[in-house]
Amino acid sequence: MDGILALLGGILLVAGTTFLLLGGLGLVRMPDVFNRIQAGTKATTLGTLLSLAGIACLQPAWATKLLLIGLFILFTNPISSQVLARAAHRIGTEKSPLTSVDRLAEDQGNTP
Amino acid sequence: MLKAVNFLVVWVLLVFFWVLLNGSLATDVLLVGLIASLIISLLFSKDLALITEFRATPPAFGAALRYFLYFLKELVKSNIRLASIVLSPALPLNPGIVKTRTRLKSRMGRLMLANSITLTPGTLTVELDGEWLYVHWVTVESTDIEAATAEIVAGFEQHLEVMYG
Amino acid sequence: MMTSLAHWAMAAGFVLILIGFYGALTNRNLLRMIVAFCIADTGVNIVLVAVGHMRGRTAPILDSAVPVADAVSRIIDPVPQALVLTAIVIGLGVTAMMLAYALKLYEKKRTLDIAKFTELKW
Amino acid sequence: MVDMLIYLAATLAGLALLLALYRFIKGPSTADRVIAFDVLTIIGITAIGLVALIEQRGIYLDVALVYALLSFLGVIVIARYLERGL
Amino acid sequence: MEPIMIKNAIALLLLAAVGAIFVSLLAGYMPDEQLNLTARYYAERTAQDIGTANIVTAIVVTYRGLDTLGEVTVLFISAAIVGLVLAQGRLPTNVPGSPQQPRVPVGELLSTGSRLLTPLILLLGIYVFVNGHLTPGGGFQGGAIIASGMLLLLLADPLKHFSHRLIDVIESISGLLFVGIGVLGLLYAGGFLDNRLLPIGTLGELFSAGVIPLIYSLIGLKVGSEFSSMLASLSETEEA
Amino acid sequence: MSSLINGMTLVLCVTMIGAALVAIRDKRLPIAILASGLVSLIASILFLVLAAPDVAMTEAAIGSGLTTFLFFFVLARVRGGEQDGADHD
Repeated sequence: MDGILALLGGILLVAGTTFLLLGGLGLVRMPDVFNRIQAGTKATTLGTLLSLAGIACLQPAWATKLLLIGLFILFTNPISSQVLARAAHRIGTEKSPLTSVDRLAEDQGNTP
Repeated sequence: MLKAVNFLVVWVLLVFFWVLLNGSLATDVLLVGLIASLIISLLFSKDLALITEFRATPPAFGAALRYFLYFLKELVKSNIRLASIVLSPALPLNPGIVKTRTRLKSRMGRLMLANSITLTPGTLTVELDGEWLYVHWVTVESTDIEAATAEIVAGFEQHLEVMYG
Repeated sequence: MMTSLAHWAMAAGFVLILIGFYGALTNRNLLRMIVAFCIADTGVNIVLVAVGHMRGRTAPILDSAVPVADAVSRIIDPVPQALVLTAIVIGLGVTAMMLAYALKLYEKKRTLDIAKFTELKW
Repeated sequence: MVDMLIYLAATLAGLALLLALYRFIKGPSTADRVIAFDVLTIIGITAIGLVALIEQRGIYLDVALVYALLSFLGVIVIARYLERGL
Repeated sequence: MEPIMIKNAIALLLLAAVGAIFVSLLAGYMPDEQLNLTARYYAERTAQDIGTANIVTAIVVTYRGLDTLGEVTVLFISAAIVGLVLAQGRLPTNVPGSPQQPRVPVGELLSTGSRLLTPLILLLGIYVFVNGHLTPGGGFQGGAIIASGMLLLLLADPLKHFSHRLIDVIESISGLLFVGIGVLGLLYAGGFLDNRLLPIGTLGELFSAGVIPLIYSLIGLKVGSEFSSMLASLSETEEA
Repeated sequence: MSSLINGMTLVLCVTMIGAALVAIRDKRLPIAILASGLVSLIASILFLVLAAPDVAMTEAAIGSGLTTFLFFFVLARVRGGEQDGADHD
């Protein structure tokens, strides 16, 4: 029984860090700031949550603290991404030429 | 009256947070936690009035549960979709910022909505202005306001509407 | 020479100190000099903590993982850690003061270039 | 078996760290570097979890809590600076 | 630019000398295999004499308690100097060449989120300094976290005026109580800042280690208010 | 598992020195400050690896947190002076 839980924990840990790696890869490959926020911070959030779950399976006694760290990340990370995206848009950071539409810039009347 | 209820809710939530933080229910831990949370909730219960915007009715709790499950499903699904985009050599992107509309009025509900949209990769809230929600979308499928709203916002909104109104 | 974790960390700390000194000596912008100073500060702290580290031992906090009875054989030296704790806190105080003076100088002269402050030169 | 998985996880996290560092050094804009900083902090949380797991000390997790708070505050301070709201 | 070249060459020469010293230090360094005398004393005696699980805390608060008092004083003085330097004789802010732009308002998401998170951050700070004798952390870290919470308030509502009076009152009261506990230790226990003013209790419980949790809480409040006042005086320089 | 810890230390040291070089070399001041915050952040994980959780927490909360915030507060007040003294090299 204990062995199965530990194995599950290890697999979750590897899955989580795989998402971290994908996030890092997205961070490198994506063409502009907004796409990098998407790929970078979101994938790493899920990755960290999965890793924390894996650690909780390996060490059940730490579960409450890990849950709390997970909740904190789950709540703070989107807020910081949104604030950063807003700031990046406001200062007119260069968007990738692939960008097909930008309703926000149109509504604010400052076509970049 | 409403103020007192609000204050009590904040206090209880903070004590719950404290117990999670300590991971223990010993009397001394609880005592310190009660005092510390009392001081903080005295100072901040006015700012935290938005916590009690949650409608504590049975359908709201059901909606909260469904919302949570739906959120988890979307989180995993969209992460896998994004992973496939990142891994494919051609990088099939069609990014853009679209405009969507939300019906939610409560500040807490709108925050939860924006956070959920942001946490599901592929979509990222850039600006929240009145009822308008500007969302950055990695693969734009439609630039029409109603269609984009149906695609991005509606799934979360139907649950949050029951919870917060 | 037997390399260990402490050696690596100590080397990194020394490199950081050198980088920080180089930056503080070659930059002329006041804020850049303060940044370089902070990096050198971090390097000193790393070296100090690395000196206290011992192979195969754990943090000086007694709990279920480290019972009181075998504390002496299990924990690392706590004294450098207490020193570094003080050093970091005082470091912030010093940095804050340097920043306040930099801000004041900027308000007086509208520049951060150290070469423009000629009053004290001889 | 589980040890092997932990090794693998640590390797993957290290690779992710280096990728994010590449983005941090490359830039090009300040906002890109802020994102890289945020990602590095989040990877740091995982690294702290792994160190705690390897050393078998649950108390190390308190540091991860502080980290979760800091990545948020740091990004917000810098974003407000960038949009000239500070 | 010849002088700069010479300056850089001198700097590099100096760095090479320092680097050589570092290399020789590193080459000659052998990690200890055993704890030295002082560390051994602390490791053996802390649990029974002081009753803290975290030995670093025992050193900071009790064995070297006087140093900590000095440290807090230094912090207080530097916070006061920051305030003093920034408060006196400021120029009019609208200097030609730097047009005064209105501040960008805070978004709704940030203001709602920060209202929700500030109490949690403050509670985390309290947790860190109350549990200073059991877990890593203590007054200085907890104080820094509380100051970060204050910073979040300041960010979310830049126009809200910071209550300097309240911060000053908290700061002085906790400082006075800290010294008062020290003097009480001198009178009723072994010496200045002796923690055996209260029973030591069992190792690992929250109410143990004598007055250490109390002292660390006071240090936390004091340090937190000092850092907050530093942040506030640096951020309010325009309005003053 | 000591080889794992050793490898981790190496990666952390490389990252930290890279960030420190960015902090010294980059022309733009906000990026230099951000990089110095990153140095503190990595240093704090390194402290944890060196079995000093107290120091790690202090460095995370003070070295990486408050110091960086103070720098940005000051930087917002000296807009226009960021490039002063950068005319050489």
